[in-house]
Amino acid sequence: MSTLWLWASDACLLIGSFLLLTGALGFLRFPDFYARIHACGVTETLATGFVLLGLLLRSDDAMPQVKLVLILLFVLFSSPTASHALAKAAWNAGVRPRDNSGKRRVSLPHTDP
Amino acid sequence: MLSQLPLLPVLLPLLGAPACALLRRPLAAWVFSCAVSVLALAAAIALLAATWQQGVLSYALGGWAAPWGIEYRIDLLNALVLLLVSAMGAAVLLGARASVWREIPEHKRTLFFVAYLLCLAGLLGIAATGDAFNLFVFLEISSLATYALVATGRDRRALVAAYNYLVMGTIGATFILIGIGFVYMLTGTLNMADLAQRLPAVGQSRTAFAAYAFIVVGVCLKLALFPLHLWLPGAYTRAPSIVTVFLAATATKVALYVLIRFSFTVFQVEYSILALPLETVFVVLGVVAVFAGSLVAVFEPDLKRGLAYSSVAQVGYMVIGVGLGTVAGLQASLIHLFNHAIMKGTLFMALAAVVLRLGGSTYAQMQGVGRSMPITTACLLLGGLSLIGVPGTAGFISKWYLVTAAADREQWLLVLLILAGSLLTAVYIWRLVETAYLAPRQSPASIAPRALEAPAGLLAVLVVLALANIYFGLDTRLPVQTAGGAANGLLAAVLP
Amino acid sequence: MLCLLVATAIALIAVRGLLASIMLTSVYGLLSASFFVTMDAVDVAFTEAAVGAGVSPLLLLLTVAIVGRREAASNARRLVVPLLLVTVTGALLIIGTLDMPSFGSPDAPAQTHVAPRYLQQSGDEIGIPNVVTSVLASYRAYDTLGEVLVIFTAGVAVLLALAPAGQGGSARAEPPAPEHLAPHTILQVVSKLLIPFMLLFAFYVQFHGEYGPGGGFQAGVIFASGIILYGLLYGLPTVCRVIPPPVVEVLAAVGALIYGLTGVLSLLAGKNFLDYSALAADPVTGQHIGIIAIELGVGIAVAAVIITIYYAFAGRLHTRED
Amino acid sequence: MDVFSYFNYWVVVVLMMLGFFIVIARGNLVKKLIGLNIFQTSVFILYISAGKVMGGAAPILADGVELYSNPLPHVLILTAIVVGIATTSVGLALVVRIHAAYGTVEEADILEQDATC
Amino acid sequence: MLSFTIIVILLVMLVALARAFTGPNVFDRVLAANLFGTKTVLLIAAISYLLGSPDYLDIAVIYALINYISVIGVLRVTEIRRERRQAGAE
Repeated sequence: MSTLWLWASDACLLIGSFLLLTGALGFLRFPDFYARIHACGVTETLATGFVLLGLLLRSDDAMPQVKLVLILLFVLFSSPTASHALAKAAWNAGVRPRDNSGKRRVSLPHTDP
Repeated sequence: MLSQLPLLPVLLPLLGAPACALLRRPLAAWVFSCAVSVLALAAAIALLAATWQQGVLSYALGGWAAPWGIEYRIDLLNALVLLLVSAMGAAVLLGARASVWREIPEHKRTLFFVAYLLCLAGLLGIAATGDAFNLFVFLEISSLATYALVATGRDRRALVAAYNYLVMGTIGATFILIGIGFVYMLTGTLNMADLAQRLPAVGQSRTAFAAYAFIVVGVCLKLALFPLHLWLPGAYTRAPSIVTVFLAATATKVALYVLIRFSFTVFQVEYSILALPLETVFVVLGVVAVFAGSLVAVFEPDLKRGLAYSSVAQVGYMVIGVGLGTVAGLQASLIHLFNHAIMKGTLFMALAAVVLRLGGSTYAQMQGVGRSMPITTACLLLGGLSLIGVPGTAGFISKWYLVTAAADREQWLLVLLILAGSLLTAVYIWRLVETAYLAPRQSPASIAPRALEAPAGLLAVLVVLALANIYFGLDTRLPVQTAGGAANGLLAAVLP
Repeated sequence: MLCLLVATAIALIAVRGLLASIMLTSVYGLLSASFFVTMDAVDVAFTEAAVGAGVSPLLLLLTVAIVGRREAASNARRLVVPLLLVTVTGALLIIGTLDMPSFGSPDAPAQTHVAPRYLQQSGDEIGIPNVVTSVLASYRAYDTLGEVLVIFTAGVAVLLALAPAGQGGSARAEPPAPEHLAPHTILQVVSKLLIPFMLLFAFYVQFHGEYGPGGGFQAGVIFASGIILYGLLYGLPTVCRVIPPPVVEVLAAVGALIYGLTGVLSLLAGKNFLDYSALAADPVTGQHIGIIAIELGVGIAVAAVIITIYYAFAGRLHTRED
Repeated sequence: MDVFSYFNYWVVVVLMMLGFFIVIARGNLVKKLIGLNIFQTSVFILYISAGKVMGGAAPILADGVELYSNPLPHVLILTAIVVGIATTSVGLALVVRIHAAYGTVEEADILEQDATC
Repeated sequence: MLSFTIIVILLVMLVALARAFTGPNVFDRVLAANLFGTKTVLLIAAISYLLGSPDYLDIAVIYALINYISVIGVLRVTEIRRERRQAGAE
């Protein structure tokens, strides 16, 4: 494995870690559910991609690479789908976005604590 | 085939269960399970004979020698418990048909027999294995099957009883698992014989102490020793009659076997009895169990529930025997184990007949039952007398040996307490006599006038069981000699 | 990692409401599985991931869907006795740990007595690289037979408890009122893409167990999970049409029997029960055949039982409202 | 090192007791089973910790690796996990039945109903 | 770099746990559990490289599968409950 690959891998991991951290920050601090799902959904897919890519660049066997690609594909498929389903379910259950002051902007048909 | 003998009593019901699940017709399932359990009984009898002739039999499962593979190790004690469990399992099953058809809805009957076979296989597996972890696995098979069987009771309280039993039983099993884990960390082996060799070197460590404590507490939960008995009355009362017969005759007995096996074979007597105050603990708990159980039984309005509490009391007697820590005490304990299985089998079997005909087992419902169901009531009474320990019955033999063992250790107070316990038993059995024969029949019209006697299949088994009470009260060779041999075998290594 | 576990457990005590508890249970399963990975217990991590984070939260969810997710406030009076009990037990455990061989030491008895033989000789005696599989499927094969029967018992027990009347003991649910499935197009499409992949992966795990982590049990769980996913999205009646409940129930028994009969076969060949070396002229080949056969039995039994349990619960979910 | 060597076990003990506490202190039947789950899983962690060898590799034979972790606890725990899920599923089935029969899954409510009838 | 990534992932897991605990509603918890799951996938993958044994990647695959299934499971179950409640109300 050449140093160049290792550097590239490190860079990918670094970017991935950064994205993970920002995502977590958003997940922790954003005011309502939809903002939070946005924070994780977007960063998660990208960060996962970068971290897995970083790992991919580190390996030199075929089998782990194949598995990593599989995981990557799977995450690329399932993660947005799950986010979509979640947001939709939340909307159907009557969770509504809030404005900046944290108040509910849309009146609720019925609440689901 | 002879070399495979140690395996057969367990293997037959173990593989019979999934095969039985393939049968769709309940009747076929019943016939099949009867055949399987009778074959298992035959194997167990042959095994006991072989153990008498050849001493300890060892069987390496998978062909791997002992500490690496799992071993079945059959000595007299194992063979005795195997015989007892398979005999009761077969007997109960043979007499089960009418009662099961009455109490279990049709679509559940096949599964009921599958669960019964699994439970039987689990109990036999516990009694046969020489591997600590394998014991845990079979314990779980039998426990899970038991929870399911208890939950098939018609009353909704059966569900709650089964749930409570499940939670307590699982805590017990997990405690045993923790104990086995500790022992494994200390010695690196799971085979009981190997453990017995390697434990003395580390026997004084605190880890070994904790391991033993956890195993004892876990087993006592299964055994329903006094403060840990809370699951038993509910489970016995609410379970279908047949399940109660089977559990009362086998489950606690196997738990007692496990207690004895771990105390005397694995952890060795000097560690379990002499070095620790466990002797006192067992004896005291046993005595408390005898009195608490009997007292509740005296005031209980439902005979089935009363007998369940009486089981708590009888477990107390057995544990006293263990706590004495002598060959005689252990022998008494094992004899009582054997005899109590027979008497409780008789009593609950008779109650199954009563419930079948009268729909319940409260004293109020049973008024005048002696006239409408004479044979059943006679058997019930015989079991009761045996429970008290009247001379000529099996119960007398076990009480006699227990009292002698206590007298040997010169524990006169204990002797007195044991006798007083019998007196309490006499009180609730007298109550039964009063209800069955002396009380006027409550309302003759409400009970069907004729043909109240239990169906022939059930009655035949019941009579055989009741006669067994008398037979083993007169001809005591089988239980006494086997128990004596087993007790000697357990203690020979450690007592001078 | 361990501290995270403790945090989760404490959160579990503090949190009220069953759904939240289940989420935390799932997290707990994932965490303990990650911990198993760092402890080199790859196979265990595999199983714990599939069971602790997958199947058992799913079953809990189904139950909660039936019984509701409210949880009453616990009574303060009732806390004293449990606290006491827990403290005593915990103290006993701590005492127990004091004389233990220290963590990770290669000289501990557990590492020096029985285990070395597995590591040193299983390569020659069994001939497969994954020692966990050799021990599981050959040295301690009888335990594994017990394990299969435990799960079979669980299937029987669940059916015995939940089987609706009048259907010959099987968990068949009558088709419920048409479900409102329309809004799930995206999920259905994506899942349809993923499910075949999952089932394929289950087969990979089944047959790769000799070389890497995996084996019959894990494969069975994954396979069943795939079916459950299908059932969740397309409704119980659909999945029951694809895989009828009576067939699954028969398969559960057949799986257990395959295992048992493999043992009986070696018994008939004159060796001890489950001694696979009787199955072929060359003992090592015999071991191979035996292990493949029993792993197949395990896989079938486990998958069938888990699907059966799912059917039983889901059937309740749909039929209770009458 | 000496403190650390037991730290692992102690954490496991704490976990076990947390699970055990949930089992006996909570009145909700489902929550009890969750506690039981935690309790059992913690015991699994105890076993697995016991099998760890510092510097060892996963017990999958490979060339050039000398030190492996102990495979035996892994096998035992695989079995125990199965036992755990089996118990959980049976328990849950009972809970479902109890809910159908009593309309509640709180221990206190059930006791009350049984006392009155 | 690998260990740095692992530490970051553990940190994120902690955040997710905090969110799972505080809620406030079911969906936040589901989201947290989902996040937790995907982070576990990455964690296992990273650990497998740190320890140099690519066998562990199988476990990561399982996690990805299970995680997806459990999210769908939670959603369907909450939905079924709601449908039934509505059906009961009508």
